[in-house]
Amino acid sequence: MKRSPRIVFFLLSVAGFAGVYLWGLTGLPAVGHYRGPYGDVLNQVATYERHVTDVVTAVNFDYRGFDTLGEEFILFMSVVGGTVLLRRQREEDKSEHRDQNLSDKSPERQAPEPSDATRVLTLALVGPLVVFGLYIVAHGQLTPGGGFQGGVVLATAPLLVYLAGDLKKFKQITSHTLVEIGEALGAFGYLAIGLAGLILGGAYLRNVAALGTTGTITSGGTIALIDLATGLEVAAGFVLLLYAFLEQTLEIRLRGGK
Amino acid sequence: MLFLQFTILSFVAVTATAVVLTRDPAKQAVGISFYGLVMALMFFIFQAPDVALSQIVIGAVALPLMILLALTKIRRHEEEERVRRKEKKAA
Amino acid sequence: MSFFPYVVAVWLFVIGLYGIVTSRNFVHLVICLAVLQSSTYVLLLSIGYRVGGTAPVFAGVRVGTPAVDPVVQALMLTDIVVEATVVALLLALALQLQKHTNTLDPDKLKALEG
Amino acid sequence: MSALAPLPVVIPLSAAAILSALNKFLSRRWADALAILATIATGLICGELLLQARTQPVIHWFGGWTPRAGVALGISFVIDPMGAGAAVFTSLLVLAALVFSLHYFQTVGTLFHVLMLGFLGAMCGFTLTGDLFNLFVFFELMSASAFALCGYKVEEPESMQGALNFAITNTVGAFLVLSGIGLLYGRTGALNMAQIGRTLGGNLDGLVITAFVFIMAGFFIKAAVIPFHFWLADAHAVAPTPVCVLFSGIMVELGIYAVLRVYWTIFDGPFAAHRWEIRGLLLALGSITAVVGAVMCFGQRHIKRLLAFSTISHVGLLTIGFGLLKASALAGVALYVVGHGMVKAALFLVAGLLLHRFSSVDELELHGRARELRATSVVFFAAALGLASMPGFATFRGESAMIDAAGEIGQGWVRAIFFFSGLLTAAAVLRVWGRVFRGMGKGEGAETAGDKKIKEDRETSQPSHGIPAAMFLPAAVLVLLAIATGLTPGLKRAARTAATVMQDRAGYQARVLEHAWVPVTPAEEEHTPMGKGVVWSLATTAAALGLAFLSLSRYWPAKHALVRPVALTVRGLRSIHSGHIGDYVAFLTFGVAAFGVVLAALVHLH
Repeated sequence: MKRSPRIVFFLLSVAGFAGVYLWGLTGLPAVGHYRGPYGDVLNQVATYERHVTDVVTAVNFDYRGFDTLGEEFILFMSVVGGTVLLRRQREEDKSEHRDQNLSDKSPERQAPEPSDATRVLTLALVGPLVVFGLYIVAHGQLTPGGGFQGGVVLATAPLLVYLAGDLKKFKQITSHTLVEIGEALGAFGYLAIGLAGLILGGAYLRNVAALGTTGTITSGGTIALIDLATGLEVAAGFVLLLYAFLEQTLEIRLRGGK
Repeated sequence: MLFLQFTILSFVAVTATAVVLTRDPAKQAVGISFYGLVMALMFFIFQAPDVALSQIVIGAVALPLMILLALTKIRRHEEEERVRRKEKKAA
Repeated sequence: MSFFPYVVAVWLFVIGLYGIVTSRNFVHLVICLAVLQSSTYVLLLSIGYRVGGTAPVFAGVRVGTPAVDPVVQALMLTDIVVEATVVALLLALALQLQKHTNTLDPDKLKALEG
Repeated sequence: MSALAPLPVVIPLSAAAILSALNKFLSRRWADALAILATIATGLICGELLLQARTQPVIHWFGGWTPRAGVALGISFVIDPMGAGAAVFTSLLVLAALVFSLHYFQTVGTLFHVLMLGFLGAMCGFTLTGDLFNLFVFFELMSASAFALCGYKVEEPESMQGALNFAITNTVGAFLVLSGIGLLYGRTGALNMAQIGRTLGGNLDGLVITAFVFIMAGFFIKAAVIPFHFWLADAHAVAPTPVCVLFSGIMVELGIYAVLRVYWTIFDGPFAAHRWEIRGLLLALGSITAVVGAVMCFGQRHIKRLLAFSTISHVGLLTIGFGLLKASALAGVALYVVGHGMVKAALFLVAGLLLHRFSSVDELELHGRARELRATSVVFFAAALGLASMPGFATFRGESAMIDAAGEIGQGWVRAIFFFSGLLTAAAVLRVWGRVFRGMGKGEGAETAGDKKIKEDRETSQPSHGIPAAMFLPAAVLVLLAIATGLTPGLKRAARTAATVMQDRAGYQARVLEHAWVPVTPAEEEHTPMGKGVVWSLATTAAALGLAFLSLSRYWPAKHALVRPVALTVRGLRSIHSGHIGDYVAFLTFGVAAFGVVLAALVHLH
């Protein structure tokens, strides 16, 4: 279709679509009047049954833990997929030799060197960021946040090193093989905790560890363990994902920015 | 429904529209980061702190970052292509 | 008035679709897809909301206090991960496309006709 | 509760995680072995589950969260014969694809295997789950692996465009499904399919209709039903061969499976008084899909794209089978999926062989070049006959079951659709066979109606003159299996039993929510006279052969005045398949809107 007929056709269709959708929505209870029962039952029982205070975490890692397992593997597969899709090809290596000549001629393509002040400041942020990330991971079952949120925060720490312009360090920190193993370990850990439940408790992902005292970071039984595995998987996964994109831009800057 | 909720929802709708109608992806990356923050605020207001935290780290940081990195590469490639064509012409 | 969040959900879906259909740049299109996805956030969020309810975190709050639905929030967490991963994959594809065709405009791609 | 139930997901995903961790240390040979072993183990466990499910569906509550007072707290796998059968078949096709790719992709280490295993785990979870949101999660896991697999050949711009079109349309579909799930959750406060079905009961209103339309449309995108089908041809044309095998052989069919599962557990109650409308709508959708797919199929010269359009046509037939809303038709759908999956997989594998051997999958370019590949020629020919539903193949059993069921409720006209679809798709494949393996007709240089060639790079590193056994055997075995399943006595009866279980909503709810022991009653042995079906099907095969030879002969009336309108229609159809994502999403929006408006109007009028 040409551009304008397409837009006209779409606008007519989308009017019908919106009509159908709105019609369906009129059948819902008014906003603010959630009627349950699923969420209400869980709000009642989760704290007693699982010794956790954050019910969302209990839902994520226990009641509906199998969903989250799937979610972890969605991330896992897309990290693998991203690595596969962004892999370097033979022609690119060839064209890089040409690039080397090119980059001398076009200085505007070199990223500006970060000043020392920026560098120090950015690097100084890395420590608190890591601590913050670990805190969020560890308190998943108690306060908002958990392995996923904390994991992403952790993944941004090596990125700060990159922003500070310390490329060598960045490459060291993101030692690819190690991060890859970490990611797989996190994903496999989740599966293994589930298997432990199957073997010891007869149901996959059954919470078979001691539940501990409500309000402490060891409470929740396997919830805390899964939380850690997720944190590892997500942190490593996002490092790899960001790295795959970075690598596409990195080489040139490495050469140009010296 | 409270005034606060009404306001944040309207703001979400307006920001989303602006993001879609911005045709330059580089500006859009900034827009989507802002949109992520607005969404996170909405999650807080609607009593969903867990989701808000996720939204901040993903929607406002990780996602725009990936977009910016992809755009950097794309720009660089466009430039290289231009230089290469110029060289070809010169030769 | 208590229907308004649903209208916003519909609007986000519609404007996202509009962006995708009219897009002339795959990166722009991917961002529109992310906007479209936020429609599902708003829908789920408003379904599970309860006026006067607290967040489903019972640290310092007595169990039994009216709270919003924790289930939709768990679903949204999954949804957010899906968003991040889909965007990552699509951007990777778009990047490679541009590398080989020097364009990101769907209007200029002709290889898959018929 | 069976401890085996989670393993069809856990085994492939574990293997994927292990392979990814050992990516740098493991040689290719070991990775192959591990992936194949994991796939075989998965298949065997699914087989065992199938045996267990024959007497009583296997239910597994994750985390041990059994329902309380009819409220499901956790996620369940509900493994009935249909679901377990689908999982077994999935494992079989993945195995074939992995064996075929032993010689493939030397460059990327083990990541290809990781993606394949993730795909397998996702598909198994998708077939076994009893939870609506969990279904969405596996849908997305399937997508995440499939997008990357589809765009695997990053050197080709077409690959990237095809994968983008695939990913974008399917992602929009996923959000439609999720919105539908949201609507149902807002109404029922439940995510378990049995519980949703029970809570909804027989109430039908705007919300239920919209949720139905959204969820159906979302899965129909995966299933490539018109007008949601556009991505399929693009994705198939560009994806690596082993991936095409899985896309066409099972992933697309799983879209239909999901629709069936959701319909019979949730929507059958509300629509009980409106079966007539649902039937009409599905039969119409299916017929259009079958006809358009067949016409487009016949007009292709890119072999993979041709096969892709034939898949669309056959999905239309499956939609018709679903739309008949009868157990015997559903049994036919199951048999047809198995037969078609095997035959289509074999055809794609042969296309992959040709690509490996001659670096091309273009029909005209390959003219006569595969003459010396005798055995491959036989396999391709046999598979083409299977596509025409010749008696002896599982496709024939499925097709005749569907047509008989249609006849019983006075919809005998669908036979014409089956005939047309079988005729054109089989003729197209036989034409390829004649041209490529027999050297009939004209080759490159012959005039082709404005057709363009899609260049496709070879997928293997070394050009070779022989054909490795690992590439040939899977295709041959699959064709033999398609015949074996077509001849095994008792299979049709088993399929009918499975179909009855799938459609038994009350039994499903009682089993899931109350732990009730509702034994499966085996279907009765039936003796339908085969005569008419056999004659029709032989006629289809003969006509397809005739049409194929005619199109290769010089009597083909390509320019005749009578053919002009047909040619114009075809050209119009082809111009819609523009490869433009904007068009695709516009049609998708149109499809959802039209589906919703028409269904609402029909229900309202009734």
